[in-house]
Amino acid sequence: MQTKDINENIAWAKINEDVLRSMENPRKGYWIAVAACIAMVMCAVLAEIYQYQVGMGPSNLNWPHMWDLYIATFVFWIGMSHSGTLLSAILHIIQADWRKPIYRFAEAMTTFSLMTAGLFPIIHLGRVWNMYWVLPYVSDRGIWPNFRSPLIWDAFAITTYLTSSALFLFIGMIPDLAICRDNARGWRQKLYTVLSLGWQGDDRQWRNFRKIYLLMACFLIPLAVSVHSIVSADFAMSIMPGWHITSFPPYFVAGALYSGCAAIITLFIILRYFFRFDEYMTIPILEKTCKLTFAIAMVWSYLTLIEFASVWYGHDMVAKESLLSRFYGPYAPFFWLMLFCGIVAPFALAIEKFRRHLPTMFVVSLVLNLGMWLERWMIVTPTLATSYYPFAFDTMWPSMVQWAIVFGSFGWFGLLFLIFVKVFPSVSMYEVKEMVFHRRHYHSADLATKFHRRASDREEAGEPSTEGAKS
Amino acid sequence: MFVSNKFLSKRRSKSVGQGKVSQRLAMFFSVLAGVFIVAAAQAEVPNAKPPVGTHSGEDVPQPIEFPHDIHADVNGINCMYCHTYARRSKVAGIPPTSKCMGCHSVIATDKPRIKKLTEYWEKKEPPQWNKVHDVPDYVHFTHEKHLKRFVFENEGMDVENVSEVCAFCHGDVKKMTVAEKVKPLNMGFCVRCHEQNDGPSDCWKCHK
Amino acid sequence: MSLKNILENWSHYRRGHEDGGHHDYEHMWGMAIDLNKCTGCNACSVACYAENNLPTVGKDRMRKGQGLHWLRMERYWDEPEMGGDEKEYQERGGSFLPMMCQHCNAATCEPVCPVAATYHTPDGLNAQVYNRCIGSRYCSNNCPYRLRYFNFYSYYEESWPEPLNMQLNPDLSVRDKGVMEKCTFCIQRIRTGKDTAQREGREVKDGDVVTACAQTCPTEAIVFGDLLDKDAQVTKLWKAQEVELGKTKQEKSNGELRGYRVLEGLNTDPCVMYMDRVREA
Amino acid sequence: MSGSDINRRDFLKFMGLGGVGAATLSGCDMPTTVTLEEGKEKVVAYLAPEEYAIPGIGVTFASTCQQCPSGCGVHGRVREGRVLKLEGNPEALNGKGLCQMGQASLQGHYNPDRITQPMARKGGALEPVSWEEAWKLMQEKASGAAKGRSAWFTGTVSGHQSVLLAALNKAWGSKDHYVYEAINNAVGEAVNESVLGDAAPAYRFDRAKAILSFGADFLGTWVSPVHFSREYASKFRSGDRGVLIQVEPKMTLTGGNADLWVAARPGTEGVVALGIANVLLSKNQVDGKGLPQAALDMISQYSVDKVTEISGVAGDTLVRIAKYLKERSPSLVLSGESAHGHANGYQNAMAAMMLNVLLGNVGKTIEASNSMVFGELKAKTGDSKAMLDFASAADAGKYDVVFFMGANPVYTAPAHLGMAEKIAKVPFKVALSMFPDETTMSADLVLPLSSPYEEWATTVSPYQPKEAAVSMSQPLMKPLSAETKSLGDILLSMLKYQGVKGYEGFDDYYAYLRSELSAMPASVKGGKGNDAFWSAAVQKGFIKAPTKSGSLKVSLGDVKQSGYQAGGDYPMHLVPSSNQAMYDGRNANLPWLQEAPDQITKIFWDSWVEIHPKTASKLGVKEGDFVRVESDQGAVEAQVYIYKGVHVDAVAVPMGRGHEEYGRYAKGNGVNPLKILSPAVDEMSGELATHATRVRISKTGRSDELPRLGGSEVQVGRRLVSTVSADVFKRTEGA
Repeated sequence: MQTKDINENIAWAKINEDVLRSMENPRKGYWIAVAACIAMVMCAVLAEIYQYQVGMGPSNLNWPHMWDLYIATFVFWIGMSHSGTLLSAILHIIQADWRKPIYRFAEAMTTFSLMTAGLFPIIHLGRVWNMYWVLPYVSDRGIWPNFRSPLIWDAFAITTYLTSSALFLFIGMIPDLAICRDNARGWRQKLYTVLSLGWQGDDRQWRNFRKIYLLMACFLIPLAVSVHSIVSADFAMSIMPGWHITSFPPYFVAGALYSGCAAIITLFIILRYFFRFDEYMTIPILEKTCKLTFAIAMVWSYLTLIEFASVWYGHDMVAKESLLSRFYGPYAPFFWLMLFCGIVAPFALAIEKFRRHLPTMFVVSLVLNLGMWLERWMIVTPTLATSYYPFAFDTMWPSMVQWAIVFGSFGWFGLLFLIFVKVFPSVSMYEVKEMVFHRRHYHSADLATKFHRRASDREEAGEPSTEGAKS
Repeated sequence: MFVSNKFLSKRRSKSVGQGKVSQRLAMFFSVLAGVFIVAAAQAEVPNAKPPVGTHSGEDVPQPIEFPHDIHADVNGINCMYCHTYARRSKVAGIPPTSKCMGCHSVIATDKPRIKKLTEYWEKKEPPQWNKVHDVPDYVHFTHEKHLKRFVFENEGMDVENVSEVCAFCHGDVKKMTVAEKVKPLNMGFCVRCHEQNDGPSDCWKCHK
Repeated sequence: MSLKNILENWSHYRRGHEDGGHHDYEHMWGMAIDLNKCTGCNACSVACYAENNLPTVGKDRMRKGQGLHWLRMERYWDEPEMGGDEKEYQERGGSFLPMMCQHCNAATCEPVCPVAATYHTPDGLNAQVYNRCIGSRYCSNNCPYRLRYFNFYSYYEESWPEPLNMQLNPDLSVRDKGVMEKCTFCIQRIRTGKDTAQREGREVKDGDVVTACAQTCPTEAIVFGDLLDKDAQVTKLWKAQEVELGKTKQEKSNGELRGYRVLEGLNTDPCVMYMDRVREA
Repeated sequence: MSGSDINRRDFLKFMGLGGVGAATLSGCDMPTTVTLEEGKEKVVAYLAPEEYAIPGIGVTFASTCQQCPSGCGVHGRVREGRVLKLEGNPEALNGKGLCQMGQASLQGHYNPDRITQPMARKGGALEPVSWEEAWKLMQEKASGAAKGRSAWFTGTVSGHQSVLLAALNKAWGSKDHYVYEAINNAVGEAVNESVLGDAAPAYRFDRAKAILSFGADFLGTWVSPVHFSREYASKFRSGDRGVLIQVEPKMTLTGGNADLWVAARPGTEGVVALGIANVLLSKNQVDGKGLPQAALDMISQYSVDKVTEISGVAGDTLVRIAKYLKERSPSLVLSGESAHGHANGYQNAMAAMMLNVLLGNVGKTIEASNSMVFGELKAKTGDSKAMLDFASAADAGKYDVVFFMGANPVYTAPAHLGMAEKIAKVPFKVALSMFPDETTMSADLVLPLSSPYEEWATTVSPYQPKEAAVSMSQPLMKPLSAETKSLGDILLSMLKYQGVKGYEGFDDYYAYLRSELSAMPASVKGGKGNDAFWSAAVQKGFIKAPTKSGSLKVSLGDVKQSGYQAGGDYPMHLVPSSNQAMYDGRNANLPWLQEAPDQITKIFWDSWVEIHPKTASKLGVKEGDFVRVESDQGAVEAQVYIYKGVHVDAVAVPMGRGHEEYGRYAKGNGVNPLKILSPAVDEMSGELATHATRVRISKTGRSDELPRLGGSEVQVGRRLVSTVSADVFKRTEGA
């Protein structure tokens, strides 16, 4: 049974080789995957074109269900985006170095899920062609967006988060891009030459690189938190029962990290399988991720129950009604399914046997994500179904148009990701080397594990951080 | 604009601060529209800052080449003599054919354009003019109110040169034969003028 | 203009309705609806269709909940009869409730609109500017009365086949797909009324402006007017019922007075007062 | 008086649909002129200035609503030659108010399915013809008709049109003018006539302190709803508030507003009345000396228990009603279609009237009506007997020519009458009509009528108890289609064709009307000159006419009730209910009314079957299920609406939908319950017994979401509509 995070005897050349190999001559499977994704995207595109021409009607949205899957899925994707930040920024700062082999694709995930999420608020607009009106640009008419509206805050938050996370991803890749540059031919070489910004790997560069990277990490963490808090404000700022809940910001953030980690597990397994990254994305690392996920899952579950409790013991009868309607109303089956996926399923992660079994983990991670998506849907829709005004009580089921667009969004995400893994190194070579170096430097596994705890008790150990190691 | 001056300022007349800002913005916008400064022509209208902005309208063909210049300029006929509804209604109105015939049954009857007109009159059908100054249908412009503000309730203003006020939005029609559009007539154009002559800034004044 | 307001009057603006929404309004249009007189005949609703260019959307879309009816006549059954088997029949008849935009002074729809297409006018009206609306539908989600309706299709395409379209009211625009719309208290009539008054060089007086629903109501259950006009009938009614703007709970000298505002506990501060339905026993 | 035609059309393009086009563009955001088109639209001036008309400013003209027989006065807002909106005429009987049918009548005027030119049947199908051809046909077929072999079949007609019509009939030597209204008060009128000697007495809602109504939907469809609503609200409901008790098998709009709604087994209303009388006499010490002995004997037979057993109305309810009636004097007892539409309908009405006599309401809340002096202008009110008679006459081949106008018997007649076939037996059928309804489409010659807002006419409302008025109709705008003619004009031309003396002088109906008004006595003119009088009449919208005050006798006929029979294998009663939207089906082509939810059930665009929860659970149906309502005459299928506003033994299906013709909006949505009525008539008056049909209900298995507006039917604890007791109301606001 494998206990080491990584085999410290890997030759560095091999690391380069393995990673670079993953970027070359795609196999048939890859093209099939690409084709599938494109097909999915086309579904969405067709649906959107239809909706664009006819109006919002075909999506089955109605009075009072003015929002539905679009917004739910939007929140879902925003949530997804928190994984990367978590792994690369938070874990970076607390120096959990097992993150090194897997943070790259997690960051990519962040960027791409944001790019996906950003589409939904636009798609759900009744008059898409006027969407730029939400931007505060100097108009001839001298009118401005309404800065009190959470939707405007969204617009700002998301754009900021997208830019900075993309930047973070890029900066973190520079040393690897340099490696690629040195090994690539043809257009790739040109590309990497431009992107690696003349990286030579000398001390000065490394020092600045570290600084910047650390700064970005510190900047990104509060940003990530604020973004999802703001998204939660879309609901928390309204007066609708079931939306107007104080604990929403932390609740949403927790949910975000949760779904993000689950997604990481999924992609971890996929990449490991297809790119044969067995030596980098090792079972112990997967286990650690799973433990982390489990912890977050428990936090989320706690907050979920808190939400119920606070409504239940509160005095707002209407809020109680809408809560009960979630448990017993027309959407109850999905709600219960959500509770199962979100609260019960993660316990699979607590069992080592499962954690080490890839297929199980794959399935579980998908279940968790389903749960998270359902959670968003169960926040948006039941509230609209029953709120203050009895005459407007109604049940609505989304039409194929909505499903198609939601479905397509996954294709879009997949497509971006597929392109990424072929163009950029999906495992950070230089950081893996650091990791390997560090393991090699202290020959025993338990020492290695000791170092993991060094973040907390550096002084008495008195060792220099391995983070600064030269590659 | 989701809040209007009246909604906010305690007094109907605007506070100093607002005045400053509005001037600053006015300047800012005149810089925006700095390329074309044609405002000089309308100096005669008291207590009014004419709107700035130009537009090169393509010339619209009309069934009869109506010479505004001859009527308004050479013969100095007041605009409101023909566009008689302007002071009473939202639309200025095109003179009924009978009004044209009122004069032209005797004046210049030999001219080709008048002949054409007479044909229409005898066929008992009015000519179909093409609309030159058009705004979208969710914009509800009222001639009446603007004439009130700039002409009838504007002391020092002489009704004789009402054409100067018309010129704010219709350009110097006196100098044209068939009217053509020389002002943008878009929202920016309107808003700037409302800013400077403190007209209402409530959206529902114009959009319903 | 908006930026100026944001810069200069932000605090004032934020204080919004704390003082009951009483900025110096020129008017404060409001209604008083007597549910004792209202028979639920639905004339008001149809009059509204006629006045405000409301499209008819047909059976299927209406059933889907994609219809538009700025003024909807609601009918409720008394709860005990509905719930258990206490009584065999609806012995006390139904409760009818004409529901149009309440023009809240602390409207929940206003702050959430991303492009400020809905805002409060100097007349105390809750305005919806069609050509500014981008259709995010947030306002409708945030309206506790669910009184905002959305153009899910380009309804005008089928609604007014020649020559039905000749009936369209030229004083307000025909809405296209993707915009939110709602009761405007017949803004075009308000405009006309004010213009006429101005033309005749006088103040707007009670009765100059009557909304389509109020005018057509056979039982005169709906009374419309300016709440700032001391001798307007509507003001008198509000006074008589001891209902005031800017309260979340009306404290009354006589608890038996009938006046109330729907869901006023939410501090939306609506401008429409209802008066209890009356039943013998 | 209306704007020029071109101007109107153009203006529309300019403001109406033009608006739509622009609305799709991205606002006026573009700094240049993207949204502002130059030379795309036409402006057309008037040829000569129009009096009154200033472009952009509306003018109102008075006219008369013809959407239902009550004939309310309206003001039409006209702008750029288009009539845009109707309001009630404040000076008329109906006041400023107008019901939804009146509001929607504009859509009748602008209806896309209107008949725009004459049509004649050529080889089976109706084909457009010119008026010349039409007149030629008339000459061949009609004017040649032998004496007495022609007839008119119309809805309610009044004013000078009916004068001309009478003259025309006379010229043809035919006495047969069938006036038919599917929704009528004929039985009630018969009883009034026989008891009070006044068919339409004045009902004083304003004086009544208690109203007991046996299915008279006076807020919805009964006689003159808008007028009644007005009195109901202004007097009856305010101040010293009266109590309204509604006894009926299915909740009507009036029932929905009742303080006490009582579901009686259909047809037993009379029994209930007797029961109440019984209680009044025995418990409440009302002395019955007003009543003949026969009646007293009959009453004494109906003890509370017996009544309960027959009618299913609980004993204490009867007592309660009696108590109200005794305490709240004067009271007013009414009876309407659900009580009249039975074999014993006349007795039911009589029993109700008996209560009025017993309670001494006659002279208090039921007063003698003043009748207008111009007898010939009075409204000829319709009944359904006319249709039955006509059917048999037509069947017997009595006519060569029949003119149809303002009535649609082919649609409203029960299937068992076989109306279509019988009409087919008439060699030449002429339909004067605005719309391609069933009857019109079965005619041989169709003459297009102009809409009430395009023509000159005078109307006399059937119900104007105190002061009488002749209501004017004037064109609010130019006819939409030049081919349509007003009824008056057609009649006039026909008279000329017949060479009837005295009509040559008038070149159109307008001229005729003017001369008629000029001919009115000076008293009416109030000293005005002819022109002044005319313009005053047109301006006001009506002419006050002097009246002769009438008087009431009270001679109560015998009040007897036949026992109640349970219907064997058709256990349920069918209630073909009328509502204010569809009325008798004439409004089914108005989209606004199709989309306006029914006042009680909130269902739109379709028919439904109202069932009581108990019945539903017995049948095992739930809301939205399709059920089959089957009588011995046929069956209809519609979706179920379950509520406690219908009697356990009854199902209610609204009439007015289920058209086979009548334009795009009416055609093919809903079902027509009138088709499955059993052949039964009221024994005394011979009226069609519309509510006497027995049916059985069966599931079809199909089910669908009910086209119904609104979610929850209760307020779920919110204070949306809160209710206070009348005592509180009287304490706070009582007079």
